[in-house]
Amino acid sequence: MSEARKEEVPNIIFEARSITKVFGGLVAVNAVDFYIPQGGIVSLIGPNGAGKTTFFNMVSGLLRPTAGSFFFLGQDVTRLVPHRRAQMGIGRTFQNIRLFGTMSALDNVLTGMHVRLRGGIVGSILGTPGVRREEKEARERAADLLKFVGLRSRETFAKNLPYGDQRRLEIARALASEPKLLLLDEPTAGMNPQETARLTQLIGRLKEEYGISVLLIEHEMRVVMSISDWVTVLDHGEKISEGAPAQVRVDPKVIEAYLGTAMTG
Amino acid sequence: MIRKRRVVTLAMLGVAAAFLIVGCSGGGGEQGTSSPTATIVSDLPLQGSSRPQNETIVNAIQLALDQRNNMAGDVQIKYQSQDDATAQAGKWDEAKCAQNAQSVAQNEEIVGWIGPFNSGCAQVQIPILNQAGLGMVSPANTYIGLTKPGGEPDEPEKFYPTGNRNYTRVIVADDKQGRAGAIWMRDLGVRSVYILDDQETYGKGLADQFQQNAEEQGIQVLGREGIDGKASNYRALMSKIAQLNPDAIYFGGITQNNAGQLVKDKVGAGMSNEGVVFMGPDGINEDAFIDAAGNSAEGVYVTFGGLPASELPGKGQDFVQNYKDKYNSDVEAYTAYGYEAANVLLDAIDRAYKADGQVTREGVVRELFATRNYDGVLGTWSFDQNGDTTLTQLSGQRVKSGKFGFDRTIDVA
Amino acid sequence: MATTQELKSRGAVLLDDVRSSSWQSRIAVVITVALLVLLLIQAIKDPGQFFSQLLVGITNGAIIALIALGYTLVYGIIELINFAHGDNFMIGSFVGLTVLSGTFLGLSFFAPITAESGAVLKIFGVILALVIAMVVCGLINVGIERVAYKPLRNSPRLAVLITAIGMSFILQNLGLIWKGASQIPFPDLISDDNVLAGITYTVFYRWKDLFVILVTMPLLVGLSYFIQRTKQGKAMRAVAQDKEAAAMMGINVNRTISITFLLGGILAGASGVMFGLFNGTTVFNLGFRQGLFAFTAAVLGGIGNLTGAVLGGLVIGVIGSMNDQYIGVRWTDIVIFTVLILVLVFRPRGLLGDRSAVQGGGQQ
Amino acid sequence: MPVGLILLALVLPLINGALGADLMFPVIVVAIYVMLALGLNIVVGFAGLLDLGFVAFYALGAYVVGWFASTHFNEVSFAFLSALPAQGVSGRELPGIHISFWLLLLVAGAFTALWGIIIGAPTLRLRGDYLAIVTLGFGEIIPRFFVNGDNIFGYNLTNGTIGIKGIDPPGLPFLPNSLNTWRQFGTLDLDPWYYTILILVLVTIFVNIRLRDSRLGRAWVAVREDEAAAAAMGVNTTTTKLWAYALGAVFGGLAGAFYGAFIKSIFPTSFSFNISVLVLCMVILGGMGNIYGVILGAILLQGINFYLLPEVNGWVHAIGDALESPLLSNADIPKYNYFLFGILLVMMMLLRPEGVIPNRQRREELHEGEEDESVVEPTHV
Repeated sequence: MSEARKEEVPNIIFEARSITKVFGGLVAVNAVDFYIPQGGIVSLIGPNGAGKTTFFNMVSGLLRPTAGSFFFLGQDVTRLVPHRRAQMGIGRTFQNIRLFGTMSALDNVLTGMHVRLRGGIVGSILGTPGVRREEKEARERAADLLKFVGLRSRETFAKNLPYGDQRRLEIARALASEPKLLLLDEPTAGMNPQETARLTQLIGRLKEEYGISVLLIEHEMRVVMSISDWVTVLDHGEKISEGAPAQVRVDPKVIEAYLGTAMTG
Repeated sequence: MIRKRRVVTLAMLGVAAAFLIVGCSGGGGEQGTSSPTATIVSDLPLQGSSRPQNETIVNAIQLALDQRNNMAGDVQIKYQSQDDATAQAGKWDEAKCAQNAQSVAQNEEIVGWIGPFNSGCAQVQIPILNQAGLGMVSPANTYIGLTKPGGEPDEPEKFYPTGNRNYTRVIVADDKQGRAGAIWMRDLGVRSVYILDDQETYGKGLADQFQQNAEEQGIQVLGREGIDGKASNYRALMSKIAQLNPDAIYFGGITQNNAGQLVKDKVGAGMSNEGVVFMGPDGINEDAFIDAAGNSAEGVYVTFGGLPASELPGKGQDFVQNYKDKYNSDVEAYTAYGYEAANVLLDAIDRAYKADGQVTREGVVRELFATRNYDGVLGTWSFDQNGDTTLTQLSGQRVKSGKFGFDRTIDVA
Repeated sequence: MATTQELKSRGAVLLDDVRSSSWQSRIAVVITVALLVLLLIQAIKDPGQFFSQLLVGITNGAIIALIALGYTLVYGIIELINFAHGDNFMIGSFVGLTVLSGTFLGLSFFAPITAESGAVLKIFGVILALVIAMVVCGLINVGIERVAYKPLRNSPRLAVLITAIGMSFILQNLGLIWKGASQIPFPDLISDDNVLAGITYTVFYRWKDLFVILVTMPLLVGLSYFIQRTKQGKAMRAVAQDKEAAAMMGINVNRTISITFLLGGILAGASGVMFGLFNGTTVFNLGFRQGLFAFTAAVLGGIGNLTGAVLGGLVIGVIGSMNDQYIGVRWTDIVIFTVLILVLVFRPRGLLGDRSAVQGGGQQ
Repeated sequence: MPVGLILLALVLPLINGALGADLMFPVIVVAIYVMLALGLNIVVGFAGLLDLGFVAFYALGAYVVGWFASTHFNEVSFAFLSALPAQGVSGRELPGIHISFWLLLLVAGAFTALWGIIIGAPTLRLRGDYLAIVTLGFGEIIPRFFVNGDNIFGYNLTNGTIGIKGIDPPGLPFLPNSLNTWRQFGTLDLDPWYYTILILVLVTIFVNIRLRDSRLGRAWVAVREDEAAAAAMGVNTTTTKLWAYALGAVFGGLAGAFYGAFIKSIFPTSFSFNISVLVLCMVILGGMGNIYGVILGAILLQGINFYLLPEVNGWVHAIGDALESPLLSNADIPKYNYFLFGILLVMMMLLRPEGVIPNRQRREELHEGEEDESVVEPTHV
């Protein structure tokens, strides 16, 4: 099935080849093949403990796979450390929001821009015109990003923001690094239906306005089904199904896997 | 925000000013008495472990002044005691030493300086006071390089940027004490020795001198090692030394650097004090050493860079008695030297005033160096051209029944 | 779904795997082997001396091991380097000294027990000193935990560590106020004579050395029994694994942590008294250096690992004595601190390994 | 930077002169500590790395000046832009290396930065508390090395505990004779010294502020707060921390270099663990991360050390004399200063971890645990 799709979509931005992760004898992810087309929204779903977040952390580089390799923009990135992947254009959010709590919203976004800024130490100390201009532009851009995700309070400490705003700020922070691939780990977790709807819309705009590819982990099936181009289902670390949302929805293996646990969403 | 910052700034300023003003509220002299006045200062570490010793020196200086009714001949004398230790160091501190010297250098009222106690401090102070032309008399510095060649290549010149001398000391320098130790060992029939030091200026300098003299005396030096004064024990070291079968172990160092433990482990390693001589310098000539070493101290040999209170000539005995009467406590090893230093300085001021009609730093230095055949509590002695005492009598003591007992005098002339 | 906790520990394992690359371990192995060969040559040259030093090292190491256990127990359970532990050890030696003197706060309870006392009285005195010091130090440790560490359990790690340094200074200065700045002699209760006299004269092994081993062994056996077999010991292990899970299973986490501190303090007290009787002197600032050596031992063995702490202690003791013999006393400190740094840099899990010291994702 | 304070600092020598006070020396010493505290603030306050061996950089900086501006290496004779005449007091050619102090400041900064990197590079991946221990280890090894360094395979590198003496004054040899104090930096008039350290302190403050507000400053906070998230945002956590370490080391080194030249003698025993802790106390008391707080902390603690404790000692003695209590009249209060600092550390952490003048961010961070205590605390306790 996957072979067929590869032919359909020649522009692959990210590819995982038989990724395996073992934690002290426990196989968390088992020989998963996977890829994301340029500009696509791909969802990773599966019941609790399926290995989604583990897979995610391997993609962003926080974990390293036991076997297998990752390719990003045609380059092997398996052995690259997280910040190098971020430089190459992989941005992410976290399931349990990990903002820099005691930084203002704006500073959080500016930190996200870290890799795209050039200001060196000497320049910063001397306050060279180049650095100043760059700082000024960065601030403007950060403000724009905050506006884009719909956040008004710039100077509030991130930890003091309401929950939904924190989620959006995390996305803004990830966007600030100008990713080509954005990894969203359960972005709607804990949100009410209105917030969820707004966020879903936002994710859609990412693709349209910025041309960013998205890898999404989501429990909320309505979100997954409405915006995904492609859905991959993991269970017990194995890929049990993939395909267009409509296809996956009716796959008996998927239904079985979800019936075994509590079907969320 | 800006306003708040300003408040903070002001508060900081206030606090800083408060501290600084508290700090400088002392000092300052009055003028206008009929007889000429002059001020002398002492500079000793008055905090930490050497405080008891140095308080007796301050007492001794005060005693000397009281006995003269605060007069050096016709000159009225004021006395200030300075502390060159800091709380954070718990001992002398080079910054405090420099600060004291710097501050005194600018105060023209002050014409004489008694101190410092530590040779390291003297290294810092002499160059500063040399530029100020202030005469110094130290009761306790024994590092050779302060006055004569024998330390480092460009010593002592580097301490005297003006090229003139201003520093004297009433204690004999390390070369003599090291030599005394070697002579004593030779007399005891020692043929081989292992030398240890505590790696400090005093201990290492002494061990160097001892080593040189021991070789001259034909004693074989089996090894030389610096110890870490804070180690928990020296069993491994002593076990190693025991293998070499030395006749003696010499330790250049002070009690505070674990001398007691060292002796304990020496005896514990099978080298009894009867079989293997243990000798140290006056740095362990204090009861604290015997306390720390316990029974193992029995039979330890100690050299002292002068004579103990009990062996001082008649004047010295009078001083010991006077001190006891006044302060109701016993003198320590360096107390008499503090007293002698004060008297030498006061006599020099007296002579300078008589010769010049006024008291100047220059005159005091000149007269200090002109001290000849001084009949003091330490005996009769002179300053040589380097500012060193001509005394050559040192003493040897041995621990008997938990006490230091005078054993012999050693003349290194 | 992976919890944050899992994520962090997995991250830690991974980063560690990745970074302790093989060339480093190879160099470490080569250097270690070279050093061992050099030692072996010395051993063959002069076996008597070598074995004397080995025994000295083991005895010194046994005391270090007991202190190291205190570090490792506490680190295992709350991941705190209990800086004050070394100073608690010093207090232990002071308490022992006070008990032997028979006088406290000007009240004389019994005549001082000295080298001249009878054998029975000496044994009684030593046991009494050990027991009282163990109790006092245990309680001090628990008290410190309650007052200074517990309120900060959820604060950044930095804050607790700074508090621990503060407590270390407080204890050290209490020692200074209590007994003054100079070294204080312990009564010579145990003979300096050679146990092996009559068997061999080249190896020197004193009754004092034997005493250290005789006290250390039962303590180690007891501790190991406590942790492996008793309910409290099992609770300790559970809390060390995962505080939240342990709490959910009905384990009283706070009490378990207190008991851990109690155990650590007891060991510190025992080693303090032993140190005094063995070396013959004690001093107020003893804890800093001994504590650092012991911490090195704990790290070397693998912090959090009890067997590791004992092994590490012995190794550090032997490194110390071998260094004294073949390199020079004044370099011993530098050598041991270098071992500490090298272990932390190249093998943070220590020889036996347990808890990784390498940074996991985003831990404070 | 408050202009008023700078102005006051500039005219301080005049005020001192007018009052006939003797302030300059203590002020200079305090200023050295302000520099040290600001240097450590970069490491502890900004980047959140606990450095317990900061004194090592102070020592290294001092030894750079000791080595290259004294007669220590007397087997050679080399001078470069030195303020000293080529002939010494004795009229002979000056032995040793004599390089201009101003140049050595740069050398000391670079040298300590290098050491910061050497020490930091392999260790910065360690978790915070382990890093603290490694730095403590280095802080112990380096002074110990200077003590032992009089015999490194027979070579006298550091002159051991006797220390390096007779360090050259900075001096500005191109000035006319009429400005002799500035030409020579003598020991009697301290104004040139004061303005030198003042400039150094101002530069330190300036650099601190600029760094705090820079891209790097944000990265420090990010790494401090959540290393994994920072890495995922593209922050190279290792280099970021390394920079904190190296930059902190630079200011430690500069302070050391100035100190060496100012006191003219260096003794390895002065660089003890206590100094590291004292400087750490300054940073914590004042408020980690807050530049003005740290300055205040340095001034306060040195004030306590130099003035308050000896004063209190005097009072206690007076009370003791009045009550005829030998215990009080012989008390040695300053000896227990680290008792006070120990209590201070514990109290600050328990009650006001953000310091006297808190950094806004740090306050939030340090009180974080309190709010969600119930979440982590086992429920049945």
